[in-house]
Amino acid sequence: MTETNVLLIVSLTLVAVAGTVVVATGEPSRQAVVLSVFGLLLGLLFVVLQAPDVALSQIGVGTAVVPLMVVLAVRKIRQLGSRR
Amino acid sequence: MSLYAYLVAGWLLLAGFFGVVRSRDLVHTAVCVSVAQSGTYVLLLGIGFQRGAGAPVFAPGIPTTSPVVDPVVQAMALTDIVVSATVTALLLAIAVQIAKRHGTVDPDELHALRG
Amino acid sequence: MSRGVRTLIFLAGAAGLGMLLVLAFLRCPPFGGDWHPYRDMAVPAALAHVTPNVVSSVNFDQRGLDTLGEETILLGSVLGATVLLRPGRHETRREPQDVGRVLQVTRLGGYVMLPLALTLGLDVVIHGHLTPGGGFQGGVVLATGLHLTYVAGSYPALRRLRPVSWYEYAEALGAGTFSVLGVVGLVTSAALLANFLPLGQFQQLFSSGTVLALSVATGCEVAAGVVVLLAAFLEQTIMIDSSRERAG
Amino acid sequence: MATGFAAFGTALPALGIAVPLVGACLLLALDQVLPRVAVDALAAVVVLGVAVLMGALVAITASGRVVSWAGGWRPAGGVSVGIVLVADPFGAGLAFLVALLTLAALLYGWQYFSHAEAHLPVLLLLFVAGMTGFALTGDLFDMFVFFELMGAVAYALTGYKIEEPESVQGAFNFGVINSLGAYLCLAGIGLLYARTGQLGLAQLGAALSGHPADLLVLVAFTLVATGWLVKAAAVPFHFWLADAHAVAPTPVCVLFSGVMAPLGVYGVARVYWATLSGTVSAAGVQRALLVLGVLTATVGALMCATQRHLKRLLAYSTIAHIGLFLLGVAALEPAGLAGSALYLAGHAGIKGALFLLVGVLLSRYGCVDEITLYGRGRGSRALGWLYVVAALALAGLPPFGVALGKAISEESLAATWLAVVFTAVSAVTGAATLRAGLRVFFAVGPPPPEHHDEDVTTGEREEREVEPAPARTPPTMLVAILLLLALGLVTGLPAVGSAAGRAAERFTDRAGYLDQVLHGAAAPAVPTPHGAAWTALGAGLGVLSAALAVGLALLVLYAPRLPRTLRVAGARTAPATHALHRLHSGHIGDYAAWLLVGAVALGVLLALPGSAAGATGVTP
Repeated sequence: MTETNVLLIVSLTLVAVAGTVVVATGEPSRQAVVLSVFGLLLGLLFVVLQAPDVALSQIGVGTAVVPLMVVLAVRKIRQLGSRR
Repeated sequence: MSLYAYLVAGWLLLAGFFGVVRSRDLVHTAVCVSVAQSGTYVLLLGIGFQRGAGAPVFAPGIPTTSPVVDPVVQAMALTDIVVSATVTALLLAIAVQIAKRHGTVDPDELHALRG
Repeated sequence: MSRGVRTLIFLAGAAGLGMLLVLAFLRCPPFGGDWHPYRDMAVPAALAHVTPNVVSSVNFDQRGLDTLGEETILLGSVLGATVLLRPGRHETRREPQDVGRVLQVTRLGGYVMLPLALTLGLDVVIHGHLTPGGGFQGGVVLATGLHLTYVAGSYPALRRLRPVSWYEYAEALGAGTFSVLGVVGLVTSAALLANFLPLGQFQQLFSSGTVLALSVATGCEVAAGVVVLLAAFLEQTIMIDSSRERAG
Repeated sequence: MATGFAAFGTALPALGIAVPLVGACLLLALDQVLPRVAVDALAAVVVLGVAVLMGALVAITASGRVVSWAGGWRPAGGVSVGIVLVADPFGAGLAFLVALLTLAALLYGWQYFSHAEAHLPVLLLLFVAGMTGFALTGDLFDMFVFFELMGAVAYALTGYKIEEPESVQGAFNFGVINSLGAYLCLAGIGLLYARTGQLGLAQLGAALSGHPADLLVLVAFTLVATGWLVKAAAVPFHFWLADAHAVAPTPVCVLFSGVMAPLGVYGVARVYWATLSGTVSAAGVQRALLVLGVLTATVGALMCATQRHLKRLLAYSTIAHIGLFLLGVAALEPAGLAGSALYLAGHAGIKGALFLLVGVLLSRYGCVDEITLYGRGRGSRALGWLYVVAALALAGLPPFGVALGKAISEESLAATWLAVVFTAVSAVTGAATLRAGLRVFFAVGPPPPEHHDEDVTTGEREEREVEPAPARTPPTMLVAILLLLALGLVTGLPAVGSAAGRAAERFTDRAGYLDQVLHGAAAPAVPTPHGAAWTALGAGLGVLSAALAVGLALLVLYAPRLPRTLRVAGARTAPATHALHRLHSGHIGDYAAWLLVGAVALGVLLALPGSAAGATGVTP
């Protein structure tokens, strides 16, 4: 029982900290990396909360697909910026 | 402890808002919107959690009478994740077009819509 | 409004909302408790329809209408993103080059992972009613797996694997199948998305009626949809030359 | 035969969602293969089909609600694991309105709207499915899902004209604010679920009843209402609306202003009556709706009066009218609700027609700026007269539906000062609309001076939606405009008024809703209430606000010829107007900050003790 508590407190804290770091990272290409880590930590929290279905989704979407889109968008915007 | 999960959820929600308010880059804004949404996943799964209960999947060998956590909030969170990913995709696509039309993605420098 | 004023307004609002939220949380049932009335109904309902993964039962059977809406959100957003990322009037397409700087190890890793990821994705899709996962999760794994070839450094190879229009058809087919299965339920059992197929034996692959069918339809739509979505972003970055685009 | 008919009836709500979805998938698969005309025709046939189905649903719901459980999970002992679709006359009527407006939008864009490789009809069909689902579902989380569906498609539609800087910025603002509102709403749904373990509106209502609302329920209602009010664009959640409505393709504007924003008001009313009436304090709800309504109506009217971008002008007038719909609901009784419903339907037709008329100008001159367009529409008198009629109808001229709805709402709020607000806001928005039309089509008054103000958006540099510019207005565009004006006229018929009255009785009958949804009880007949009809006073107030609109418009048009003292008095108000304009900065950070403040204000208004009955003369 206490073991679950420790796991819960640790994973919740990690998620809260990582979320804050994502928001505080102003530079979007670095933010994509932090976002990926945040997605992974959320996935771990969901495993602790006994939600494997949600964890699987979150890890697929939150650590791979969304950060990849962010990276691509940032790269495109950079390309546009470099010619001005 | 009993409040901690909910407080983390509320924190993420407001942190996302904070990011949107202070953002200097629309890509950053879009990502902060998704952080705000992750607060709702934590809230939902926190509400459905039960100590000592297993995942709501009855693998072979697990008796169907054993306690499981709430599957309904998990289904809601799944929908929520899809919504988050798709909204982020749309916002990023729009941000790319804004960069093309305005030559910037800094919200402080966008002046097309005033009054 | 200046940055400072904006932040002050935010802080006032956030303090207020934070307080409201805490007041509400204090009145929630205690975290981790055993009072879950919906769960107490949903679990027997899932077992009655021979679906060991209760989350899949809720998603595709008990609250299937939510998932129909969810898949439509995905369809609409993928379509919306491709519409938004279509080439502008002054933009031209250019031929992409292979990115040469990828390490051999990464490249090899990407190619080795590809079949593994595809197998895993298919497995997750078709066992969604039995084990954690389902159409959505499996679809994402499939689409991500396909993009490992991009990580492996070969965009042209990815493009050969990915004639986008086929994936658009597959996406429409998956989403259409979901809706049509829903309407068939309406015709045969007088309820939209009714579970009208044989339920089968517990823990067997072919069981749980429409849950499996809807999960596979979702998997098809999600895998194809995510591929189309990522394709739109990749096209923008790699293939579309915006240099003649005028700035606003 | 009778059972077959009943089965058909219960299938209708599901078909209203499924038919446009199947149609969209079909169109998506075929639209690269089929010729243009076939794509347009297929989309029109699907929407026409939905309109027929929803029309039938409206007819059936006149004698009671249609309840159908998706998946066949009928309730046992008052609870169920399934999702219920509940069609009552208002829900069905909104679904019907969605189909009619979409039909007009498709007709307007027939063969003309440039949508090569851009799937516009597919997006419109998905949009129809989202709005229909939101109107017909009886489940709170399902409402959220359809809310997001409407949203996702709407962001893409707003940014559709990717070549325009305004368009993409408007879409971004819309997307961020709506999503943030939706997440607050979802947090509220989560809180209600934590308390009750239910998601259906009726199940939630049953679980909550018997105890007065505590802070959890109040906060949850605040968050849910915030979500819906963001969609409705109530002040201070309204900033996105003008940005989005002014830049979306014209046919889409018809749907945005006509139904999408009003669906937010419907959401608040639905959740209140089905779930929370009798639990949360009626005085609090009334106070919140009154404050937000008056604020929304005033800010909308002031912003509308000071626009020169024609589509932005119409968008702000929509905000002003949303404020008036909220005031009608604030009476918290059937008559006010009936008034709001009629007002909403009449407004959808009239505002749609106005948007399309401006769209015709845009297609001809590539510009929607009132000052640049001065006198350029003189060649098309017929369009000019249609515009004037629509502007007067918007101001409340009988016998249009806007006037009937406005009259019924005014009479339900016994307080005189609220009737003054209604008349003033209708007159001001009508005057602004009329002023622009008289300048553009008839060159009334001296040419307005060109002046540049960086806090005002002009509409000088807009992309033509139709290439090349048509030599004359295509008949399909005219038919669409006439169809919408006819809708505005039909909603003013006395029979429609009494039907709305009965519908409102049904809508507010919470016990009946719960009994029918959860226990399959038959719906009792409802009486036709008094007050849902034309009265001499109501018609008189309508004529008054229309006359005031004409007077105000002429006053502004001939302002340079006024005596000096009057002009100085006008100039005194300029700094205040300027400050208001500066608040509408187009900055997404500002909008997000206001969203939070608005949510907190809403919560405080709901929770404060005391009654608002003194101000309204209505005792809830």
